Amino acid sequence: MNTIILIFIIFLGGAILTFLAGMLKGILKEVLFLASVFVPVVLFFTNISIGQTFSFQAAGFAFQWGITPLSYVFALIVAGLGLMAAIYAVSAMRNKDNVSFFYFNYILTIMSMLGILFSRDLISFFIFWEIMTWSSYLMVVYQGKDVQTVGIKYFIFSAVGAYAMLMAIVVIYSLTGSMMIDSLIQSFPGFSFNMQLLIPILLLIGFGVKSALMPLHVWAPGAYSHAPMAYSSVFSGALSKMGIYGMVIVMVSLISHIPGGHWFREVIAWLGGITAVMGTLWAIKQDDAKKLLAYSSIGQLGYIIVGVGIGTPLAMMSGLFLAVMHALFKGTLFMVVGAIERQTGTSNLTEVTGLIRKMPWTFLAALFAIIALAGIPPLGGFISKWMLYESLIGSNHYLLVIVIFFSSTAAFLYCYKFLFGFFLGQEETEWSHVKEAPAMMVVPMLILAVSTFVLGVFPGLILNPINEAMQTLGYANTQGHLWELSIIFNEWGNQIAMQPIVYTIIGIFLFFLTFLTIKGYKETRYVTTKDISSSGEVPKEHENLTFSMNFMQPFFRAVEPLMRRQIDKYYTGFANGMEALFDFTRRIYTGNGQTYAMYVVIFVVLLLLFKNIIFG
Amino acid sequence: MVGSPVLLIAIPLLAAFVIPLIGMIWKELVRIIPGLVLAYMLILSATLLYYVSQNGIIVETIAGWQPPWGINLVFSPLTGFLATLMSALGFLVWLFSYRFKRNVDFEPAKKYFIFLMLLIAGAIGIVITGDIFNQFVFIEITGISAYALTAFYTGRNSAEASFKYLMMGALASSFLLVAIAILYSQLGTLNMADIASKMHTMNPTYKIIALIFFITGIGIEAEIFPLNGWAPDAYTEAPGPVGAAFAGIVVKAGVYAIIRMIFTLFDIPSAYDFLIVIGLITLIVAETSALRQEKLKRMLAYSSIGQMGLVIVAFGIGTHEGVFAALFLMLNHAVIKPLLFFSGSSLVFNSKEKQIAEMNGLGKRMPLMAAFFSLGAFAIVGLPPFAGFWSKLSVLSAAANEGLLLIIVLILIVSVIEIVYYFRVVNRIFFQEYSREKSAAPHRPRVNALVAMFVLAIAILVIGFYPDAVTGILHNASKDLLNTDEYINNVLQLGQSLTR
Amino acid sequence: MKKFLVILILAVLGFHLFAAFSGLGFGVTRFEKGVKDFYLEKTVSELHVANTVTSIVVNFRGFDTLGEVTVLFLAVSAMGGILYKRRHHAGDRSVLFSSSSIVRSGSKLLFPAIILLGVYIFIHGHLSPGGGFQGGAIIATGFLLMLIAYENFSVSHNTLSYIESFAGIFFVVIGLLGFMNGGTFLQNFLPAGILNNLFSGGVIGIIYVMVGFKVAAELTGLIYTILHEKD
Amino acid sequence: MDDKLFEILEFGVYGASILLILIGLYAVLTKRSLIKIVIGMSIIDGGIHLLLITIGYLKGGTAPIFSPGYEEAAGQMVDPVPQALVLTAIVIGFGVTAVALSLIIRLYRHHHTLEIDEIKRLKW
Repeated sequence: MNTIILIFIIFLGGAILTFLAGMLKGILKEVLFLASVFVPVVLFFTNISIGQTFSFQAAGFAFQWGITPLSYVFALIVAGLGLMAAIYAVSAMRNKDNVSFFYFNYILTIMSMLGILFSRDLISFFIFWEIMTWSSYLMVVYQGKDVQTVGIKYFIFSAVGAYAMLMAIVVIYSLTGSMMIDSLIQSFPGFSFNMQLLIPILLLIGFGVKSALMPLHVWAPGAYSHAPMAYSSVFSGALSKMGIYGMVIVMVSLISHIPGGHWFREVIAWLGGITAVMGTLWAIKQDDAKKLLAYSSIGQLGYIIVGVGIGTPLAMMSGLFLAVMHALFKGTLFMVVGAIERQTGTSNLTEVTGLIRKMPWTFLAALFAIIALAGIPPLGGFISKWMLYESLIGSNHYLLVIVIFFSSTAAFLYCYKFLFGFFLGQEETEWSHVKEAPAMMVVPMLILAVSTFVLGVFPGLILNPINEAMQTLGYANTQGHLWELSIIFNEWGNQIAMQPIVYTIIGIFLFFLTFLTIKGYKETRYVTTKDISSSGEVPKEHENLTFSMNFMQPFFRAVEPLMRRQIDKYYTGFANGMEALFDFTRRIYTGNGQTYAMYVVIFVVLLLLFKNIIFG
Repeated sequence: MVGSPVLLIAIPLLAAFVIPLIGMIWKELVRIIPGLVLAYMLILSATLLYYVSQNGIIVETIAGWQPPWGINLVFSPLTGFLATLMSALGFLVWLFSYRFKRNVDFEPAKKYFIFLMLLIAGAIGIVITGDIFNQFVFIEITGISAYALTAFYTGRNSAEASFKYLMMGALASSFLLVAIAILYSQLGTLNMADIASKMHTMNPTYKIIALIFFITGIGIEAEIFPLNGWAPDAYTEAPGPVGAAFAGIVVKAGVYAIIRMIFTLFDIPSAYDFLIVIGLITLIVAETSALRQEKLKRMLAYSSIGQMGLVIVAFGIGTHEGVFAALFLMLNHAVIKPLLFFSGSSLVFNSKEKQIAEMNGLGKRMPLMAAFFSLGAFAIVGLPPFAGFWSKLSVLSAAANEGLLLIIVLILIVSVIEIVYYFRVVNRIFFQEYSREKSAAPHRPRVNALVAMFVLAIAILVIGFYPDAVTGILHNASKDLLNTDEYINNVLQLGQSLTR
Repeated sequence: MKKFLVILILAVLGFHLFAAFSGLGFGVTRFEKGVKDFYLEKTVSELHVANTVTSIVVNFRGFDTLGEVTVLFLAVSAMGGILYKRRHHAGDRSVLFSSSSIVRSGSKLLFPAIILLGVYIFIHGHLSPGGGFQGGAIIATGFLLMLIAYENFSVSHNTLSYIESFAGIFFVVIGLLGFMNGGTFLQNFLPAGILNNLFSGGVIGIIYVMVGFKVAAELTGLIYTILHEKD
Repeated sequence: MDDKLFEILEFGVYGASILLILIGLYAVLTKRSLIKIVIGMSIIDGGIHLLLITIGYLKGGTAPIFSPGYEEAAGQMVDPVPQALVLTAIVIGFGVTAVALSLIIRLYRHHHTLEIDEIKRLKW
């Protein structure tokens, strides 16, 4: 049997079997769950080669599945993160209700994401897209909190995006007579200008929703923070990348063929820039770690979109690299929050403090991820951000550089807040019972954290597949001179010169870490958080006086004008207005039979009066 | 040959007359016989459909007079498809409602099954007859059984709903008679094929006036916008399975009648545009009205009206793809909406008011019913990989092929509204807390009801995963509808002669 | 205000209807060769039925009549179903008429005559104006008269439903017999006889008699149901 | 029959039947009593039946019944088809009226009123 179809059959059958096994006691469902994620992923890595395709016909449409170099990069994210988060989930979701339902949706999500990447035709792309949407929706509402607001909001936005995409698909079908992505790319330059504009806009609405592009992002904070954390890591790490994947195809293969379409790229890049700034600012303001990470995800996706939007070779490369890195570190961070929430029962930064000694391994994973997120060398985040700045400067987007730089600096604030709030600071007696998370949760986190480090030191591991992907997209081959694209490599030295620098940085870092730790141990003086009598005020019992409260007050006073307008309010207002309007329209049905009879007579009379216009 | 199309009508009528007698012998037979009859109709129509797809249209004459003179039944791929669909659905409705309410007395129960059987027989009659006055008679049979079924429960406002339905139905039959009078006065014939072949000789003014009265008369049955005031009330107050039968069977017959008029009988091209406009208005008004409903069945009723609007839009596109999409929508709607009605009425079975708010947390108490309901909800809003997706896709691509982008936008916006109200209910069922005071008490549906729902659910999945299972039949049917000349020739020259 | 609006709308409707129908002409032939000419010819030459309306109702368009009978059956059943109440004492009238002795004796006298007239009309349905529906309705008026005149006059509900069902079954079975003998439903499989004889027209006469019985039983049952309706 | 009279008759018959339809519709649309509405529906039916019969009329035509010795008289007979249709339509109209009346009885049982404005519990 064809391996491609086998993978999907295993996924689907595994999902159903796991769901059914949920009715039994015992660990059968866990075993089935891991198997039905693990087996297809292994099959994917061993038996699938780029270019292998599988075609069939259904409902009068031609279907084709196969993997391209570009989708291979994203498939790496999905398969890797999916596998890690699956292992994590087994432990994290233990003793929860309806675990088999969680597993079912988890497998379907992984399947649909791989399906999106495998699709070479728009119909199966859309089908998998929608499966991904509803399975992730079921995860968002899984915990039953704010279902009617957050869940519905997520689904409405997804539906609007998906329907925009569906409209583009049917329009494409009517224009080309084919559903193949390749034939779309080939015949796109021949379309009329209106269509050339309409199709990318519609597609970008669809992809923009999933990748939380600025005016379409309002679903994201709620959805990311309401899903179980084991899922959120996939949600933010991999699922949002599906939007990026689609966006890459649209930006490179379609928009570059629009005559005079470069401003289109500018718009997208600027939207990405605004997304990055606003996401970061809102992230700083959050006290709940889940929300913080959710907004941070929006911001990071903004960077990626800037890279993809600018579209120069270096920018594209930085965007794709950041996409991979973001999957790794954001996946880790969501897992960390999940572990802390599981052990302490809350994810509020102002409540939990001083876990460094209780959960050292978790701290280590968080540390790596935060460093990567903040873009500090030697971890992967640094390289990608550097490349982004360089590409922006290289393509004369100075204003955008300032925006990105601002947001990137501001990101330090929430990184600090996250790390400090949870792990550092005073140890409260309230949290003295907290233990390290189970090994099955810690190991995936650490693996991901270490891989951010590995990719930071050896970026070639991931830059090579990205390079191949970019070649198929039509960028020039770097011919092995990959390293020369960025001055970080070619000015400061080549690969050989780079690594000593990295090692030096690591060495300095480790030195200071040891130094500070040892010094810190010596001079520690234990006081309670309430011990602030020196400032002259005696706090009351119920006042939360953790340092994380009103953490960045002065900063917010500075940026307040930026944050005053929330687009969410406009959406809510619009939705309420529409509901009121619709509530009014249903009053047509007055309940009086005579009125209905009157409608009939009026209908006839109108038709008779205007018969020549209507039927003439 | 296992039989002929006329048995689809004759057998249920015979059974309807026999049942009161047999009920005096053994009461249980009153419930069983309609099921047997419906099963027989299903087998008969399915075999005939197969026969027709192999050998061409069957034209059955009645009383030995050839088509322009006698009444004839036409069993073509289109009518056969609809008849098969209706009898299959009828059988499932019977299966579900077999002992639906155990506390109902014998006398009403007996009548319930007679009415149900005649409702389905009447709807099939509307579809397979080839004579406009005969169609009128069948519309009345369907109508009166529908009024009676709507008023089945004595404890509620069902009489009010039924009376409104009846008022509209009476107006509908009056308008139909006017239209028939005009047509007959001009052409001197009542046979559809004969009318179609002579239509070009008719004065255009009269043609249009006749069409207007036809559209109004049948539009009431087909739930076109300003004429559908009865529909939400009737769906709400009728028993759950009857709501399913209305949505799945009666409306389909009404839509078929309109479509037959416009596609075959009248040669007025602008009527297609009219269909699109009126269908869109129906779709939008119904779906927006459904958004804020408090009662489950009323919401389903509006949703069903909206779906019919979409079907009419798809027919109005008028191309082969459009007709195909419309038939596909009809099929999917006939499979999905009954599932929603069945599982929904099981969910709120023990509630008095049947409010949506009473469904909170029922997912944990009645997991299977809740799963069926959400499967139906997922399918009807057109999420892949369920049945509704393919029909929505084909509607949109049919519209896109004709360049009707505005229609696509409107349909998609309405789909979003549809998603909102269906998902609100699904959310309530699964993700909100069950409260003993406010939620409906759980109810264990009987095995026969479960079987009926299982069949529908499997149909949804099969169509969703393997749409080619049905597309062949649908393509044949849409070819059949569009080929007017062949219809006329077949009927007037007796088509495929019956070998018996 | 509302009435004005209604009158206005109806005036427009009436204008259009009138314009349409007066344009049609009155008492003229409008079409070249309609089905009616065929009916008028065949009813004499093949069916040997004098009353063309009957031959159309029962034979040419017999299927309509089957539907019509079903509608009537449905209406009566629906009435029973809609007005059904659990505690239903047979024999309790909701309306009590106090009728004078003139009415009583008169109706006693008239009742057989009315029944006879009804029977005559439906038996001769294929020869003269009238038929099953008309005859049945006349018989039902006879029963109505008796129900009005006598408070304790009652009809057995079971008998009525037997008649109703058997007549209906007979109709369909005749149709099916035609289906088996002649090849089409409701086909005339009996010899046509001689025009203007009582025994002519094959199954037409038989079916109309059945319709007569059925209509009589149904209308009587209907009156009976309403009379016994109580709050 | 002279032509003048015939013309008057033409307008009279069509006018009368259409007037009946309009009167019936007026009752259905404005009268508040359910019984009157049902009466209105019957009046509409009556008007339409009259209309149908009128359409079948042939100037100077006879009833479509063949008497002995007049077997060839088909040419002077009025159209029998509308008459057959009206026969069916009357019965159907009767059935609908019967159901409507029984529904009114049920409604009266529940609401103790016949005003249609007061019987609108199902709305929106």
